Amino acid sequence: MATNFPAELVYQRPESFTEALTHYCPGCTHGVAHRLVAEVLDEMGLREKTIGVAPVGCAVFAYNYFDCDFVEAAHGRAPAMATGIKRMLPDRVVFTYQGDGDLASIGMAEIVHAAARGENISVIFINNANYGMTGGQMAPTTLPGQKTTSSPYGRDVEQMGFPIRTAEMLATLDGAGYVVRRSLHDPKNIRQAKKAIHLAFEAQVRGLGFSMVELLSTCPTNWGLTPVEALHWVEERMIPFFPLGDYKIAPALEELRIR
Amino acid sequence: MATNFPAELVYQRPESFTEALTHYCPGCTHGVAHRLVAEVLDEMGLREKTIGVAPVGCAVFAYNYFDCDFVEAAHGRAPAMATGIKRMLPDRVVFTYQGDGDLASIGMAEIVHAAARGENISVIFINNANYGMTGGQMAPTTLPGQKTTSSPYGRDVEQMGFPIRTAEMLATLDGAGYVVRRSLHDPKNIRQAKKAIHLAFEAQVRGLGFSMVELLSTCPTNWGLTPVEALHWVEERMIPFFPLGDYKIAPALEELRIR
Amino acid sequence: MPGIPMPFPAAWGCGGYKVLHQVIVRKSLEQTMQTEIVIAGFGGQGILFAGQVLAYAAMDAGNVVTWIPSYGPEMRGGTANCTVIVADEEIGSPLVRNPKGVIALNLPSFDKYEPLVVAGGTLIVNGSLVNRDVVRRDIRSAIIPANELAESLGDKRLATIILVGALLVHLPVLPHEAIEQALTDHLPERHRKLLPLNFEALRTGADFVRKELAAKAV
Amino acid sequence: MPGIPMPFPAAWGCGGYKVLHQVIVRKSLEQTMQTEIVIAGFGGQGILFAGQVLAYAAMDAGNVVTWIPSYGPEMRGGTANCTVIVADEEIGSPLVRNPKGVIALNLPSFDKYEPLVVAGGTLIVNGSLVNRDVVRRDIRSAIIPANELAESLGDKRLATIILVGALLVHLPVLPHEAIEQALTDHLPERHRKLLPLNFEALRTGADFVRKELAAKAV
Amino acid sequence: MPVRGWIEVSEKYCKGCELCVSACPQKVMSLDMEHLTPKGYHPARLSADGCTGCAICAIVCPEAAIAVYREIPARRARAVAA
Amino acid sequence: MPVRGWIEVSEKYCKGCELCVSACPQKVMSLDMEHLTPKGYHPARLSADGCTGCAICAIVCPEAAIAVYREIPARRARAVAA
Amino acid sequence: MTRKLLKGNEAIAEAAIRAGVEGYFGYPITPQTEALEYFSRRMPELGRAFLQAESEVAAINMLYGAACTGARVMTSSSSPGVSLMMEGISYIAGTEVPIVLVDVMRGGPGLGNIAPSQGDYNQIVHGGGHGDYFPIVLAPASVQEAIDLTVLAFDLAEKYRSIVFVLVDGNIGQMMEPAELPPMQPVKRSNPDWAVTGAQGRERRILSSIYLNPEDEEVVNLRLLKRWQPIEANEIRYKEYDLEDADIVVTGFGTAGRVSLSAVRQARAEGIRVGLFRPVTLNPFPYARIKELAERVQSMLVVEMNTGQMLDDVMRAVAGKVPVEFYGRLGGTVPFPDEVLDEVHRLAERPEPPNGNPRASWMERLAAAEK
Amino acid sequence: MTRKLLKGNEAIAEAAIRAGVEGYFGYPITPQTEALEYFSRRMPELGRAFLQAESEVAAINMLYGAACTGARVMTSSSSPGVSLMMEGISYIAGTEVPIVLVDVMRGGPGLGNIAPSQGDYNQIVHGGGHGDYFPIVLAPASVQEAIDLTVLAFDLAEKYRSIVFVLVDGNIGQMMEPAELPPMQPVKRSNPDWAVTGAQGRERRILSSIYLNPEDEEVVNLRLLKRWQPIEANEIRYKEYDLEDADIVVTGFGTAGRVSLSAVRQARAEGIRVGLFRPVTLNPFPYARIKELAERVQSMLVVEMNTGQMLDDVMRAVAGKVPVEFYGRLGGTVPFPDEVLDEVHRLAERPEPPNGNPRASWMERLAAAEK
Ligand SMILES: Cc1ncc(C[n+]2csc(CCOP(=O)(O)OP(=O)(O)O)c2C)c(N)n1
Ligand SMILES: Cc1ncc(C[n+]2csc(CCOP(=O)(O)OP(=O)(O)O)c2C)c(N)n1
Ligand code: SF4
Ligand code: SF4
Ligand code: SF4
Ligand code: SF4
Ligand code: SF4
Ligand code: SF4
Ligand SMILES: [Mg+2]
Ligand SMILES: [Mg+2]
Repeated sequence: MATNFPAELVYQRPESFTEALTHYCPGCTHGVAHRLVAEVLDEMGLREKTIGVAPVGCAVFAYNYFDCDFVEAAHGRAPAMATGIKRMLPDRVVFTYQGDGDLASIGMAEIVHAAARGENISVIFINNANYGMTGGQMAPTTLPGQKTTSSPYGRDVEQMGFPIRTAEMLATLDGAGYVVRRSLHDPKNIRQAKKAIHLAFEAQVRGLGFSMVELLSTCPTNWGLTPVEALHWVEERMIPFFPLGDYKIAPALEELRIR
Repeated sequence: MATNFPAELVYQRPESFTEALTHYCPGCTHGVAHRLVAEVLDEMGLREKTIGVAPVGCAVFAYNYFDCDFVEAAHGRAPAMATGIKRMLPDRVVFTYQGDGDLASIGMAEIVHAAARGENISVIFINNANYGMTGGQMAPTTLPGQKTTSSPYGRDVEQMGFPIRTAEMLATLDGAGYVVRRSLHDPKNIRQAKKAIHLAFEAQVRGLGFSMVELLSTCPTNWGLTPVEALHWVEERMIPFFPLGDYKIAPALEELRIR
Repeated sequence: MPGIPMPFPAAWGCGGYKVLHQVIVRKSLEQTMQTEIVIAGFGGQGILFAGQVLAYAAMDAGNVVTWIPSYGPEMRGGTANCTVIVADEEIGSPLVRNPKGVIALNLPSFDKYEPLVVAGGTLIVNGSLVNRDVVRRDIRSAIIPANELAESLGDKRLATIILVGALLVHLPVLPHEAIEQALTDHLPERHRKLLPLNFEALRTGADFVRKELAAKAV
Repeated sequence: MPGIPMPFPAAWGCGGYKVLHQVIVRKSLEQTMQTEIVIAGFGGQGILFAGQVLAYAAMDAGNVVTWIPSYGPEMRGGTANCTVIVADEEIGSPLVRNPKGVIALNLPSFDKYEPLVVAGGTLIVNGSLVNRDVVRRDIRSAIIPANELAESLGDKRLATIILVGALLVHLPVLPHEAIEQALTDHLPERHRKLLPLNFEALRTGADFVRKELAAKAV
Repeated sequence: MPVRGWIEVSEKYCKGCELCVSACPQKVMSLDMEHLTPKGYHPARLSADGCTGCAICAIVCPEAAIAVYREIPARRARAVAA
Repeated sequence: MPVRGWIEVSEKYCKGCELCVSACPQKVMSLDMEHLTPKGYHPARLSADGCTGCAICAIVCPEAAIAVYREIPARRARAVAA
Repeated sequence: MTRKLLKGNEAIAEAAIRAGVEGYFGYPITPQTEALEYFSRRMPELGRAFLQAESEVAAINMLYGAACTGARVMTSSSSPGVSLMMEGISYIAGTEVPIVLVDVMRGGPGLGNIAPSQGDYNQIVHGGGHGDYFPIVLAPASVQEAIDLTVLAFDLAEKYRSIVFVLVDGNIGQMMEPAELPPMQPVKRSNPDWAVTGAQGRERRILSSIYLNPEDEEVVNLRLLKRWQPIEANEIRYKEYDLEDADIVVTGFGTAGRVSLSAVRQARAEGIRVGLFRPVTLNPFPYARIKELAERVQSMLVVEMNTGQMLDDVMRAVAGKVPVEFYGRLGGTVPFPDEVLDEVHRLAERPEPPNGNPRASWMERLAAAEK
Repeated sequence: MTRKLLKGNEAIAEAAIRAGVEGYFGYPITPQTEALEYFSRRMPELGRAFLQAESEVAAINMLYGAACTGARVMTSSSSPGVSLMMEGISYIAGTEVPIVLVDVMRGGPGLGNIAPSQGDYNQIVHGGGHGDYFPIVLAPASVQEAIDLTVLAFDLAEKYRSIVFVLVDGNIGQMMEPAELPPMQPVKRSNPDWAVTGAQGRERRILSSIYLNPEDEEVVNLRLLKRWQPIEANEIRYKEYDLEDADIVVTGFGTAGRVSLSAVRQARAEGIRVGLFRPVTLNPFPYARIKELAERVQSMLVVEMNTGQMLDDVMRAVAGKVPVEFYGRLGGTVPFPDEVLDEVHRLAERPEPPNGNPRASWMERLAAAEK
């Protein structure tokens, strides 16, 4: 599209991304979450001092997309691995990127203790209400009644238990410095999600303890919806159960305003 | 002591106890907690339908003292083991008895998920601010500044993290039907602890989901105090950090009054 | 099944595998027959199902059969293929390096399998998605505009079945009727109405090849 | 230590165990000497510490030595004992079935170890806590009212050291001076003021036995 | 006059921890320093008059070593006897 | 007159998910059904006038496939040129 | 009964259901997930217990608890998940309660990949958990065997109060073959006299793996060992193909065995006197039979989808009597029959002297081939 | 330097500190806790990282992360705790980062007890985690060896990017012996070219154990195997006592080796020509040397504190050349020298024909003795 007026670039692919094409399904908001992290690393100038920890889950190949050092953790153990790295290299920035199966199911002990320890790491937590990678089984975040490949008759809370509101739970821990929930279902919420990610890294840089941003995210493939329908499902089904909000904000962060 | 007036027995060793002498250190309130459970089993007539799950910790031999069926779990996994039993025998009463290292450290994932599932079991949780059995190491409940054999300079919350208030945390879960904290440091509190244990079993019998009674308990041996001093330490040091109270009470239980 | 019975009381038995040791005696070679078919392309082309249809048909015809999928290193949207082996005695390897028949549904599969088909074997290619000819002369082959044919039948998902129809002309391991029966029995309920179209697809593929053969014969 | 040096560059080395294979040639039997001492009783009697004192003394005297505790199945308040072996070459088993010397601090230990002491060995018993005599005649033995003696010295925790003093009369594996030095070096800071008393306890024990011996000699 | 009661401490179970001694509101308990249980502890005992049978000692005892008896008030005693 | 802008969609990255199409407040985007990317998707494109360079499409794009340009207001453009 | 075309993972699940499994506890992991998903559909239908645990650690401990009630219970997983179960497995062994565990092996170590592998042989057969214990290990090579051995697994587990592993590689789990399912068995709780069920009208029961007194623990260890003796005597299973007149024995389990079968047939067609020995029980391992074979053949070839884990056991059985050679594919790759055939050709052409280190010579051949 | 009387567990910790360990992550468990407690005192003093993890699962994964930075790091645990580490161990092996892990074995299986045992031999030596990997395993038999081998462990781990286990039984951990500590080494971060430290001024680095393409994973598996070859060639360690003219070889590691030494000496005093072979590296295992010995002696006796786990490896080395006998104590019991001596007497009196199943004949003797 040719133009004849003077123009400036207002958005381009973040520098903290590599050139690799993601393996995510079309329209999966894992990609949006990645992009926001990369933008924040760009804006804060952290790429060269950041070490990422990838989970086992759809984001297992996250390390292919970020142009920073990365390790790949065992399923659920990213917070422990990040702890090991951070203790050896306290002046580096360490973040984990984890799904809801990874963080809230098998990795529950590790995330609770990282938060309780006030471990100075940042956690990007993708809540997509199922196990994406293994083909859509029930996750701790699967909504009551939701059908998945391992709750084929819908999640029966009597038998399979209630979904876990992770952010609310971790916010009860003294070590948690910044714990919020955001959503990726529309531009406004995406912008707020990015601010939250910025604050999470900010909290880490300032040594304010454990920070986590829970992001409501889509899984069009396993939900059996189009990408756009999936965004609506987040808004209509997930947000009522997982209210967006700030669950723990260290006082030192409250003053901070991110544009 | 001979008497010459007509008299009645107002207290005796509960029937749900075996004849075995405990291996607990003199004055350790693990024994009190045991006694309360046994009394409740007696009063509710549950001995013959109850299956206990012993932890790894000082209470590892709990099964020697209760005259009911018992299994011995792996460290921290008592809630999972209890789940397996309860799912096979839904009409039996299943309880775990766990220490703070067992439940809140290594067993964190299992307890959170048992609570989230609303698993219909009762948990007696002994918070004694350290790992008694292995010789007094730091537990997730060790108070800030408290010296233990693995925090010899006192618990430095910056390095070793903050103590976890388990009852408060689990109360955030929808599956939790009854979650309270009580203390064993004086007769009044012991009585309240017993009522709580009664309600916990009551919750289970009525199918109201996961129930847990956190009990502040002494470890005179590893605290380096006499049994009586240890009671004061609970009152003066532990209760301020771990406030006693009801953190989650299913509505169906609220009406219930236990004498 | 011959074998030594389990050494414990019947109370323990529940109809299971009680054989201790089994000695299998080989058939003479002339008696044996084994046909391997690979269907390869990318996910979403109905490849796994087409293979299963072959397998059902073979089973119902009294054959020994294996069906095995293999996924490329990419988890989704990547390559997908399956191997079906039809035989008349216990099948050894469920995968072979040099199959007797290959249906290649896209260019990467065509490139990969053309050199692998066993000499004298058959290669059927979806011409709609490749841009070159078959090079080998020691195999039977056909390039079939399956997508176009399928769309002309009214549903582009029929491409793979068209190619199956074509394959069976060169590699007559099973009669069309068997395939039709398998489709009848196993087409998922929600696709039931497509059954007649599937039959037609089979014929379309077969006819395409027969016409080509006839043309060559001329 | 003889041996083949590690096959990798010095940069890797950090003073560690670089020996690949080692061939140990036995001393002739006349040259070897090994003494095993068991101290047994229940927890809180200072048993482990007394053993360590023997071990320190032996080490400082240039001997090879091992000290090993063993706990009963009860974790606390239960039995406690330790074995000290003093030798002049690499020690094999740190535990022996038939020790040369035993100090038994309570009845269960007395019952357990009396039959186990090697013929010609020494058994020292805390008479304050047992109610019977030594039966065996093929060993040297002494029953010593150690608690009473200790209390008369002013501290009942000295009982075990008294018995050590007694043992060394019959089993002179180390001179008193060596024990005194070890006590001086290793008594925990908070018990420092008890050092002279400990020395006296050693002597008390020894004197008790010597007197008994003298009495018998008469 | 307050209710009268008494307690029995089992020598098998008592570990001499003194929790009962310190909890007894009547301060009528003490350890028996003259005596050792089979496990080697000085057991608790009722060492003065004034026990009310309130069972507080039993409530705090970690070893369930105490049995508590209480006088049956005259009226009820009669009823029971009847 | 509103600000003018335009976008560039990378054929390498775009997966034709339509999130941008549905998010564009000006409704000036659509998938190019005539065309397949190397990975086999119909890519998004600017298909009508009226792009304001608001970058909302880029904000929702999971593949970071969109670059957005915006007209420099005349005054600033002059300043820049100077 | 008619045969159905069944996928290995689902066939195992349905076989377990028909064998009367009352409880399944598991966690999703490729390439085993179809089994879990199948149970999630069928168990609630039948009013039996299905629970997706929060992790494999939880799953094995739920299973432990469930097994303590005397019910028929099982789990399934794949390599990394099975590693997480090692503590629980050791506890179950020490407590002497029966369980069935299906391991659908994938490429490793670590996260590896989801392709079929046999890299868990040692972990499963030789004790990946701490302490001494002796699990029964069954290795099916087809969907029908997977069904039959799953049913057998429950019988053996209960008969010997033992852990029984069904060890399959991803191929067996993913493959479809016609197979016959056993008839549906009624769920019958055998109420064994050790099960904890509530001490109603009987002495209480305790199930535990703690024996603080080493002498007591030694008794338990010996009991486990003694229980193993009749298993070794009575439960060894294997299949032999064309071995009557064989000079060369190829041996491999599961998929490696099947691949070898194709190679053996081809070699026979070429007139080479070769046969296949396929162990069905990996534990107890058919030592004696391999020893017998070693007395009468000229060489052996072990084929595995790992670096030669079963090889060590074969060598122990052969005890230097004939040369043993090894061929392996690693990390999720599956050999084609022609690769095995090449090895058979080599052996047929120049039988080598007894080979003390087949793994090393295999690697030499690999290195030579690379050049 | 002067010798000090040191407890095994603490000596290991101090040795590691002097070898420059920068990070320790662990979880309390008897009989290893003294090491953790020692680190908790010393590491903060030195400004190095000590962290009590929430579990062994967390500890091994913290260690994994820490090792990825290229720092010298270690953990220690005991049997049940080590079982929980199996997944992490397999990941570390697959990622090829160096770690040191001390296992102070206790009686098992399950919760078992806290007495010394050697029941984890197979788990540690033959792969308790999933997939193919090859850890180096060092087995000290004295406090001095525990010190020396701990220091060596770090060197080997870094040299070969390998997991190194220091495998001790509870006796070695609890025992005090005079020993010499190495001088304090300065902490030097070697900054290896694979470590993740932040991509400052260089290409980013990735450490992972996933190789989704089986062919890639096969390359990794082969790399691990090839790396193992020089280790097998250069790192085998053992000690020999009185073997020059021996007719009987007793072999055992750790405490079992020491106990055997006493028996051997006694037997020598009685004029029996017997010697001791004590493996110091259990992996790589001294196969070749045992094979050599088997050529020239009349019989072998394997002594272990388990049901004969190393026995299998010895038998593979001996390959039927001489009779092998076994003597084991189980579940936390430690043999006395006289028990081993009895076995030596038996062997000296009537050497038996090669024994294909030493475990079975040992059990027969046990059964006979019981009667
Ligand atoms: C120990 C272990 N258990 C199970 C698996 C299989 N597995 C891989 S990813 C995954 C779940 C991923 O779900 P989630 O964390 O929600 O991530 P998503 O794919 O939804 O982003 C599971 C169970 C594994 N790799 N390792
Ligand atoms: C897997 C495992 N890790 C560690 C241990 C060692 N261990 C036994 S008990 C215990 C802690 C017990 O503390 P807690 O649960 O607080 O119980 P307490 O003794 O204080 O009542 C530990 C770490 C073990 N047995 N198993
Ligand atoms: S499976 Fe779901 S979460 Fe995973 S990439 Fe696809 S849409 Fe995203
Ligand atoms: S160690 Fe502490 S918790 Fe354990 S029995 Fe003794 S006092 Fe109680
Ligand atoms: S019953 Fe009451 S008054 Fe009597 S001894 Fe006990 S506490 Fe004291
Ligand atoms: S509280 Fe119980 S155990 Fe303690 S002294 Fe009193 S009676 Fe004895
Ligand atoms: S920049 Fe704004 S107006 Fe232009 S295409 Fe994107 S969303 Fe539409
Ligand atoms: S949002 Fe991105 S990937 Fe999706 S269609 Fe638009 S440009 Fe393509
Ligand atoms: Mg998810
Ligand atoms: Mg505790």
